Amino acid sequence: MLEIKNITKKFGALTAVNNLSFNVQKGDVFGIAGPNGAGKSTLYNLITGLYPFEGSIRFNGQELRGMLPHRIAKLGIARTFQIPQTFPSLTVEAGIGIGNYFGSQDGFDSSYVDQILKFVNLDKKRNHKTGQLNLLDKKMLMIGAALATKPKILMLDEPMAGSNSKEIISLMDLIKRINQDMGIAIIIIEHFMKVLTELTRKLLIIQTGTEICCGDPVEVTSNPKVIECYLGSSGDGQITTSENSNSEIHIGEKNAEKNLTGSNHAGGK
Amino acid sequence: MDLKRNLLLLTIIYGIIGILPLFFGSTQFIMHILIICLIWSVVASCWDLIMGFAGIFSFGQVAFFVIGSYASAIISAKFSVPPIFSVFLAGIVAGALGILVGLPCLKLKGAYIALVTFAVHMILEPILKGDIGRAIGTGGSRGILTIEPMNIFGYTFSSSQLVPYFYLMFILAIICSLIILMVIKSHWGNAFLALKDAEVFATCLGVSAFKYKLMVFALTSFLTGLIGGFYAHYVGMISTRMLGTDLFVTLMIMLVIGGIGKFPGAIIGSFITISINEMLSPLGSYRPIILGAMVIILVLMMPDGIIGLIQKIFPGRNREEARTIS
Amino acid sequence: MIEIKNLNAYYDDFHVLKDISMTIEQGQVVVMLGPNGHGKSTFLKSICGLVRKTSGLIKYNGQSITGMGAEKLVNMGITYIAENRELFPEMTVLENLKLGAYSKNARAHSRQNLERVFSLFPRLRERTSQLASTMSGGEARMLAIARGLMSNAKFLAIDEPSLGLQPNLRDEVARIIKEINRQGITVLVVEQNIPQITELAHKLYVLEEGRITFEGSKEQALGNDHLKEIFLGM
Amino acid sequence: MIVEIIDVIISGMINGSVYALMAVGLTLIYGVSKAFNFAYGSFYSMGGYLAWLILSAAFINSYLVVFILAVPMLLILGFLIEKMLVAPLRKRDDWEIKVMMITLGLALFLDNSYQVVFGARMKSLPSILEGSYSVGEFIISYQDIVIFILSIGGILILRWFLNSTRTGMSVRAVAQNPAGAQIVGIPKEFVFSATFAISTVMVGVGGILLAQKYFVTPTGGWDILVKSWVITAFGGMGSIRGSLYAAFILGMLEAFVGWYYGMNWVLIALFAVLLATLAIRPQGLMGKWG
Repeated sequence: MLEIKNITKKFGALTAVNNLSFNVQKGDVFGIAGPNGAGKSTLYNLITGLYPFEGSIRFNGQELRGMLPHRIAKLGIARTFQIPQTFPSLTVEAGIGIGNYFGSQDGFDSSYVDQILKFVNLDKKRNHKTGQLNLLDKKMLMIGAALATKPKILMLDEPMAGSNSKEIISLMDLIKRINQDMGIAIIIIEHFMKVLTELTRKLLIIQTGTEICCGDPVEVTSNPKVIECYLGSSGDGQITTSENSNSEIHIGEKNAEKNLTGSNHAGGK
Repeated sequence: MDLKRNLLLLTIIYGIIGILPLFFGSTQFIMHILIICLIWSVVASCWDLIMGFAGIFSFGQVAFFVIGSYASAIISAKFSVPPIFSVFLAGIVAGALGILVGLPCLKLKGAYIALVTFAVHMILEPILKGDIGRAIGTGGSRGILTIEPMNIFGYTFSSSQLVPYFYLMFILAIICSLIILMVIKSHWGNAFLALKDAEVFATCLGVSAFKYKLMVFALTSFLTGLIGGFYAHYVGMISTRMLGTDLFVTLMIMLVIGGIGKFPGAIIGSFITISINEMLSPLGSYRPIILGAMVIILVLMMPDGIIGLIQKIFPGRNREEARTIS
Repeated sequence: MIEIKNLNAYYDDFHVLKDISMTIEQGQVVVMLGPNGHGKSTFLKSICGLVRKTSGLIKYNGQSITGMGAEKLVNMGITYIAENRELFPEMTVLENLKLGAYSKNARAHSRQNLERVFSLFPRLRERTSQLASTMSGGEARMLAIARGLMSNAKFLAIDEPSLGLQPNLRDEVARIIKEINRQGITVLVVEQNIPQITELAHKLYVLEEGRITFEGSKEQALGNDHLKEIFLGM
Repeated sequence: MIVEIIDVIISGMINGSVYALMAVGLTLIYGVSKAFNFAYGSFYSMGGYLAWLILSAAFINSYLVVFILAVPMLLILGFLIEKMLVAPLRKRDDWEIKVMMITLGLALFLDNSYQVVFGARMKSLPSILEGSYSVGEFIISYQDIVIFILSIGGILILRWFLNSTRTGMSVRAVAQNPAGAQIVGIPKEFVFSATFAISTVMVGVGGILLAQKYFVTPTGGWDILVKSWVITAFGGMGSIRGSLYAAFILGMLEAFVGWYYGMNWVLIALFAVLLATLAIRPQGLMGKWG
């Protein structure tokens, strides 16, 4: 369904994504992992049309390169963000309505919005402003808005970050239901290896934008190269959740991409 | 605020305005001020829509007003189009120019948009006064001194009987307010807020920033131009003096008083501002000084305007919800 | 040296830190572990005067510093080193270091601190006129630590110093922290379980969901099943 | 013809140098604090009026005294205005638009105060240095030379200040990375106020310099605000080097358009060039997004 071929993205001297290729089939759950700054979120930004890139991304045979983000969304690719993005000025219902009205090919359907509200367990908070939600609800809202676009692929960016073990279990359950009940293919960036090994059928490990290895999750996690990239040579053979990352709260920093380049602000030279 | 509360507020506002002629109908001076209030309330509301809701720092609102007034005056005179149609055509001219100005702005951000739109304002005067302007009939620096008064189905509105003029403008203002309210409360309105809150996420949900920003440019300049046209026929003469900073800042005070992004605050703001302005007029050259000082004090002391104040005094449902959650 | 009692911190409406209490003795290396997004950075920033909404008590050498801004705290010797470096991209290495010594207290010692920094990071000496934006991730991290040292700090709060670094550079970071500590600077490091740095700790804390869930020595930590569960793959 | 063209070039250079001084001031505040100052032009007029006031005092007729008195006055005034009007707004989410509004109010207040205090009639200032230098047909006044030298000197002083002084470096630090600046202990609020004050001085000095050539009027600042703004946007808002280039390019453009087509076309030409540039490079000549 989604064919990614030799895509490369450079920010100045830094190569954030280096010649990556992979395919995601219908109904797949595809995992992506790698240390912080490996280019995982950048990869998402390329697929969703936020940055130009070299190479080719095809979705059901259609080339996405050069297409604007809202068009890609309408084709059926939805995503979430590492740092929960919500619309503080809107209610929960309106936020999900945005996804349905603007993203769905079938047009707006308020009963579908209701269905999604129930699905992400927010129907009791439908009239709340999103600024008042807790972290988990914000994530749920983000997933809900993405689902409201009736996607064929849902791309999740570290959905577990900042969650406790109970929340992780319920999020995993939700992801399974999205995949199995709704028939939506899933790409997931995650650091918790257990989440990846349990959910995914295929796992891609990248470091500094380059593929380290790709394949069956259990095999991948026992690959010595992967262990090295996570733990260093002194590793004891077990993958830990070592690295990471950005959903920690920053003062005045929102853009995860900025961390990649290190040079954050417009300068007055 | 939800739609019902907004509609209620609009009904109250227009209800009060609508009965004012019963008391002041015979006082020409007051009727004139009321008509002017209505005119500016629409322009200020349009500005609020584009700046407060859509988050586009457009500073070309007065320019579109002036464009509309010149367009209608010229069209009605040159092609002998009845004013009621020329006003509409003026709206279309202004709307088309709005799209033209909006196009480069879509790629720009914040202060750059402010500059490009303000540029329209700044170059309008030399264009209208210069050779190009004279060629299309702006009358150069003299302005246009004789503009046909409004007439509908043979009935001519006259400047000696202002009550019919008032109600014409009254209906026009209600229509414009409803259009603006419809936009704000529609999915479009939500999309504007969404784009302001989290642009990237909104575009990834399928919202095309391009399309909706352009639409808001077109709509606000259309309505502003239309009202500008009405103004031209109402006062009967126009000149580039409208482009001075005085009017521009007065319009801004309406927003400051009403509250930015707090429609229908702009309507209340315009009535208050025009009244204050009239009350200050005996002070002569001290008047603009006081207006300037007022802006400063109001921005500092009452940053959310009248509506913000009302919301503070009468917290609505949203507030209660906030409390129950925390 | 630092005493924290019932520290709470908020970000917008979000309650990030909940009733944290901790004591850090002079000359220690204290390591705080915790999963991503559970408030570790906020904790460091709260101590260093970079978070506005806090409540509770923070004492530094017996003096209350609650609510003081970073300008004052840096001058008193409390310095934060950011996880994402926060360098000045269009300035040279030397200018970045000079700005590290911005506070009054640091200016007086800037010359010897510069020497100290160069002896710790010989590579920076060779690159004094390079722009910070052109440095690699590892070099930029070193520069960030070096800039922090320029403030003549007595207490350094280092936020995930080995984030995004290659394994050999992590060893280097650990070596430098050890050396800094040997020179008499108290260090509080936040990490997500990097063995090299955990190794240095005099005392370990674990922060989960804004609360401290473990406090003790390395040895105690190794024997704790809960910790194993969180950090060694759930 | 040739003499005329050289004259136009010189006048472009002279105006360009003063524009550079003023545009750099505007870009500096924007680069550091992202605040846009609508009252910038009113500070230009203030420079002119201050000079007129000082020079019309019976016992003073030296521009040296004007600068000695006016510069600190403008500095203090700029600092206070930032502290009292802009700083309190910065805590709000919508501070950008609120700052535009409050400075617009300030502009209205100041312009009309000038009108009340000094009258609507324009004031003329004596030339800073009489006489001229001539080679054949070609004449350049000493006044122009002094204006050019002083403007360039002002820019060089700013350059020295930003690169070599502690406060100057902290200004650059805040512009490049506010969070980083806070971490090293730079008092951001002070830097914002100081930058505002410096920019007030720069535009005020520009006002003193140009007042000799173009008179002082209560609303004369608007033209300057718009030109400085166009220059900074053209050069890239926040980029000092961009503003310098842009000032000379646009100063020259203005001189030629004014000479060939008449002054009425100057603004139109400036905006046309600006729009064309922004269409290709939305961030201006050298600007970055941010």
